[in-house]
Amino acid sequence: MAREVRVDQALAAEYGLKPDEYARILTLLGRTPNQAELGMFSAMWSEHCSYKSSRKWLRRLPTQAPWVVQGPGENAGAIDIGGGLAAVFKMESHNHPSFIEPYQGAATGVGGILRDVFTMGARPIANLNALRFGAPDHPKTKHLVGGVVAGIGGYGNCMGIPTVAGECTFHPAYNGNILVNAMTVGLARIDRIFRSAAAGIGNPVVYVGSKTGRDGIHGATMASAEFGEGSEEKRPTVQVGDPFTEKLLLEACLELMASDAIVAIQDMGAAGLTSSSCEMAGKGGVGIELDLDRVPCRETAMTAYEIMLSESQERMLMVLKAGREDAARRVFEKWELDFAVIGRITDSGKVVCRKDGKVAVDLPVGPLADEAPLYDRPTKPTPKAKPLGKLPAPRSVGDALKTLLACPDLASKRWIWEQYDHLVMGNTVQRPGGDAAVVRLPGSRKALALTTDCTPRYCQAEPEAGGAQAVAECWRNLTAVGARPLAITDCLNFGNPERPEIMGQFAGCIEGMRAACLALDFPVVSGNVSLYNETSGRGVLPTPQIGGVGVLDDLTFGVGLALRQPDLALILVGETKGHLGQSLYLREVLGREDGPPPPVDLAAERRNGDTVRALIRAGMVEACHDLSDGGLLVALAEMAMAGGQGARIALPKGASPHAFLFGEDQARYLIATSDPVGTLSVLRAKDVSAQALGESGGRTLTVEGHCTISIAELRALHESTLPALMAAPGR
Amino acid sequence: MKAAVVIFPGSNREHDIAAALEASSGRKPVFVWHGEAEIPPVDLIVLPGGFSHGDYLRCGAMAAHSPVMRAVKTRAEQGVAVLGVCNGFQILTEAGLLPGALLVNAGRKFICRNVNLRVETSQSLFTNRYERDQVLSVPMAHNEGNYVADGDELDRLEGEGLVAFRYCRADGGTGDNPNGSARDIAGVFNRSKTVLGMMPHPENASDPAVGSIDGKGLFDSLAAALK
Amino acid sequence: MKARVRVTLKTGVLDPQGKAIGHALEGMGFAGLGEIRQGKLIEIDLAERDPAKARAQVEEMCRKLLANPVMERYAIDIEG
Amino acid sequence: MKARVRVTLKTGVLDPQGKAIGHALEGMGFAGLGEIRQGKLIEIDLAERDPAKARAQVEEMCRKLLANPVMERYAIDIEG
Ligand SMILES: Nc1ncnc2c1ncn2[C@@H]1O[C@H](COP(=O)(O)OP(=O)(O)O)[C@@H](O)[C@H]1O
Ligand SMILES: [Mg+2]
Repeated sequence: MAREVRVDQALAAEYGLKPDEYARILTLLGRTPNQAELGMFSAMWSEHCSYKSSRKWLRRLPTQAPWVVQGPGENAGAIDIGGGLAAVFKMESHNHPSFIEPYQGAATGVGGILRDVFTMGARPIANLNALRFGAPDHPKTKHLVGGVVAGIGGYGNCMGIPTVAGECTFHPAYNGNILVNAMTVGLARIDRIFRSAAAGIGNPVVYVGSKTGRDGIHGATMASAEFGEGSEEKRPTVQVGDPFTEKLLLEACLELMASDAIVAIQDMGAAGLTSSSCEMAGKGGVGIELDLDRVPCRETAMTAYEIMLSESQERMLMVLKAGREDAARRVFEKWELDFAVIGRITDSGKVVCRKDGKVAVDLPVGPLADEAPLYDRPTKPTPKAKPLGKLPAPRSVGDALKTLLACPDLASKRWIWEQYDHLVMGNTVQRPGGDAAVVRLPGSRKALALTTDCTPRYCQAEPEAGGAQAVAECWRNLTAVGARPLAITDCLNFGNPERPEIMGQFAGCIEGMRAACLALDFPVVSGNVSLYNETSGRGVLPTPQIGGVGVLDDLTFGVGLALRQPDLALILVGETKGHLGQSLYLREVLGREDGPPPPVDLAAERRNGDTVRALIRAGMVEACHDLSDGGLLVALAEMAMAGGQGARIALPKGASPHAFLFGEDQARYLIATSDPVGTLSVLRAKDVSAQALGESGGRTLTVEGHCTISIAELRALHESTLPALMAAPGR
Repeated sequence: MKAAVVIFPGSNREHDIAAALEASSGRKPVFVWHGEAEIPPVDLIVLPGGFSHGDYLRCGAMAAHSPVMRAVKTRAEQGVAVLGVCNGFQILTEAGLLPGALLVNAGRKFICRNVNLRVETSQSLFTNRYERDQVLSVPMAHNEGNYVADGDELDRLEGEGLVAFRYCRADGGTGDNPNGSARDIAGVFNRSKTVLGMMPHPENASDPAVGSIDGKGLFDSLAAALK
Repeated sequence: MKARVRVTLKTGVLDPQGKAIGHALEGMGFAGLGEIRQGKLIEIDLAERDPAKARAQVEEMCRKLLANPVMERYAIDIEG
Repeated sequence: MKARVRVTLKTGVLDPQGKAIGHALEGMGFAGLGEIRQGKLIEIDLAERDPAKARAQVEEMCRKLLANPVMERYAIDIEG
């Protein structure tokens, strides 16, 4: 029998509870909790589980549309994609664990998000990942990139789920706190979606999956605290992922879900058995009773506290219909997984756990699940960015282009995606490297388009514009492949919310996202908040990562960005003012990171995108690329490199080359068409500004009067940056 | 052609290959669980790609001891065609049905990309729809595809014409070996050329809507040879 | 000199490989098996002739690269 | 009893992992390094009390599963 641990304010503080929060627990209970109970409160009331700082703001996000089947609040969101099917998806962060142990941290991040999706009854069909690392030359970066990428690949590849898209950029603000956000998209029949509200007094509560060990105890609390200088020394037990067991768990769960045995199901993610049991009971308005002696354990003499707070991976909690235990057990035993009836649903409104025959936990569900403190944290708006003023034109447009294509943010991410099996399942129509991945729905002509986007430097400069831009770029990327954008998930990565500047960034980004979601009919159906992304008081760039899903009704009408034929007309869609504030040109060529981000005109975004999509649908577009980081010339170079066809363009009269070629004005696309007259007339009829710039063809990229560079040279530059970074000596 | 696809715990390309088999032969293959001791009467047994038993210890090592593998061996001895792709190839070498072994890629990384394969012979159940020296673009997706065998064994394989595919450049020349494989070997036959193991995935290059159809010839060959 | 480094997972850290090996061995009929853990073995040829110095050098390699202190520990054998 | 199995690549079989470790160590400034090879270490708890029998049992495990004779060899240590 473990010795009693003394519970007091000091222990509460160690578990991450503030003095007033601890006082509130004492009042709620009318007694001092024991260690397990305190641990459960601290986990459930952690930022990670309770969203106590963000909830007020999250309510501002639009979550509705006729096609939304399940909005935020369940393990993942779901949208109707026609034919009785739903796309089920969510994004989640695993930032802190990945910094401590990049391979396992990233791997278990993928494992966690996969469970969130298949818990809903959906078979995962694609993974995405959004990565933010510190400066490429920071001593830790190479090790972190290598480990994170291998970990994401290691898990997804073994599971047999293709990893089809993502993002990866570098900035010193992430030196001490990288971001690893993973997204999974699954498919379910709309009438077979599973949810997590427990119901049915007396129904059995069943534990399946891997055994429980002492791994990651109090991970949810760790995820809710900022790093200090010493945190690398603290080193909590690392969770190790076992994708093989998860693959079996996936198949077993889907097999059982084909019957009607399951009442409710919830994966054991952050805060393990505590959050899964309390949330299921809380949502169902029922009580739950658990016998911890029946929990399959990997280690001996685990205490109630350890069992309830363990974050061992690859586990699920289910409520079954009474009498279905044996049928369910047979399924899990076939897949060689642990299966144990560990409790039942009660009408007590309490969570009661027994250990060694004694009551070890006796807490009311309500306060744990729903009465976490809510904070209305002070916000301080980000001061308006000063205008840039006049900028020098580059000495050589060609050199500027080369610098940009080789800079780590724009360099090819092939080194990353080739480590991901992006083809397994046999439905990957557009592979990584385009604006959005396109994944066919099995046995049909339909496909989903998938992308993740965010431009943190814009969010830093002007949170509202940055939040709107992230959503708009995501929508644009889906549009660029010909898809109808339907909905998004998000992962909001910010610094310490107790600092008003950070809450100001948070609130600003949310308001921007809200405006864009409303203007583009692009609701948020799921998401995740990751706060305290700070090291020693320096926050990361505000990074509201957006993951978008769109539908392509017929594959025949999809396009990619590759220029594959000569003599196509190149048409720039959208208005070009030459905005260079916060641009990559400014940062990489002029060494400055200032000015306002490009303004986001949501009406233009909508109009331009809807028109481009209609042109694609009408078969008038051979290739299409959205314009974002790096501007027009970078986009054109990407199209040329992808298809192996060169191009020649001329600047409009009077345009200043750097602003026109490298400005990052929004709501723009570059399209290649064999029918320029028809295309321009459609665009004009829709009031979309557009101009013909030149044609495709040849082996070089030419800007008349400025530069001619061979595609081979551009490719070599673009492809070598990441491999060179990763081959550099050192760890 | 009747085919059976064996599923091990951790297999994950069984549906990919089933679709390719069906597209070429017009018949859905049957799936057989690794714990079965018997395989129904079929013309072809397929061990698909994936991570059987998590690829733990060594890829394919644990699967090679599955009950079903005794039946696979018996059938192979009787001359039934056996195809192992990727993890299936690894399992076949571990089970002793094919010579050699597959080590971690020389670059120590998982690689997923299209590779060029040179068809070394059109004289087989598996390759009769290809021309000799034809170059195919087919995806690979593996971490352990670096084929090793001792020198004598390699000489024997080459001497007896048992190398099925080699990695090559787009023009068919040597010089593009993605994983360090001995003598650029991407696939080998057993002595009677009734068993083929290969690392790349022809099943992911068999559908015009998704990538190339360069891999379809393999399934067409089988469908033609096994009526 | 030759150094042999054994890198093993700390107790409590999940070892999926070891678990799977145990499973497979049981399936093959081996009985009486307790826990099985898989680790790494790294063999290093060193120019250093002094055992104490060799050990110190390998210690440093372990700390800096060979073992991941978050989840692994190591043991060093030095041989003639 | 406890058995410790060391599985190593045969001489002549290229060891990319070992090479990469050597590379990394050199990059970190370690000098005087010869060949570095990486192998596997498998630790097995056995119910068997008789060292000779334990060894025979583990031998069989190695032959049947733990090592692949095409590319690997193994060594067994039995401990109290
Ligand atoms: N971590 C990653 N994993 C998979 N694909 C990635 C990753 N990072 C970037 N990519 C791919 O590289 C391409 C370029 O990425 P990015 O520049 O972010 O595109 P965009 O600006 O169109 O959003 C995209 O196809 C993207 O999916
Ligand atoms: Mg894009």
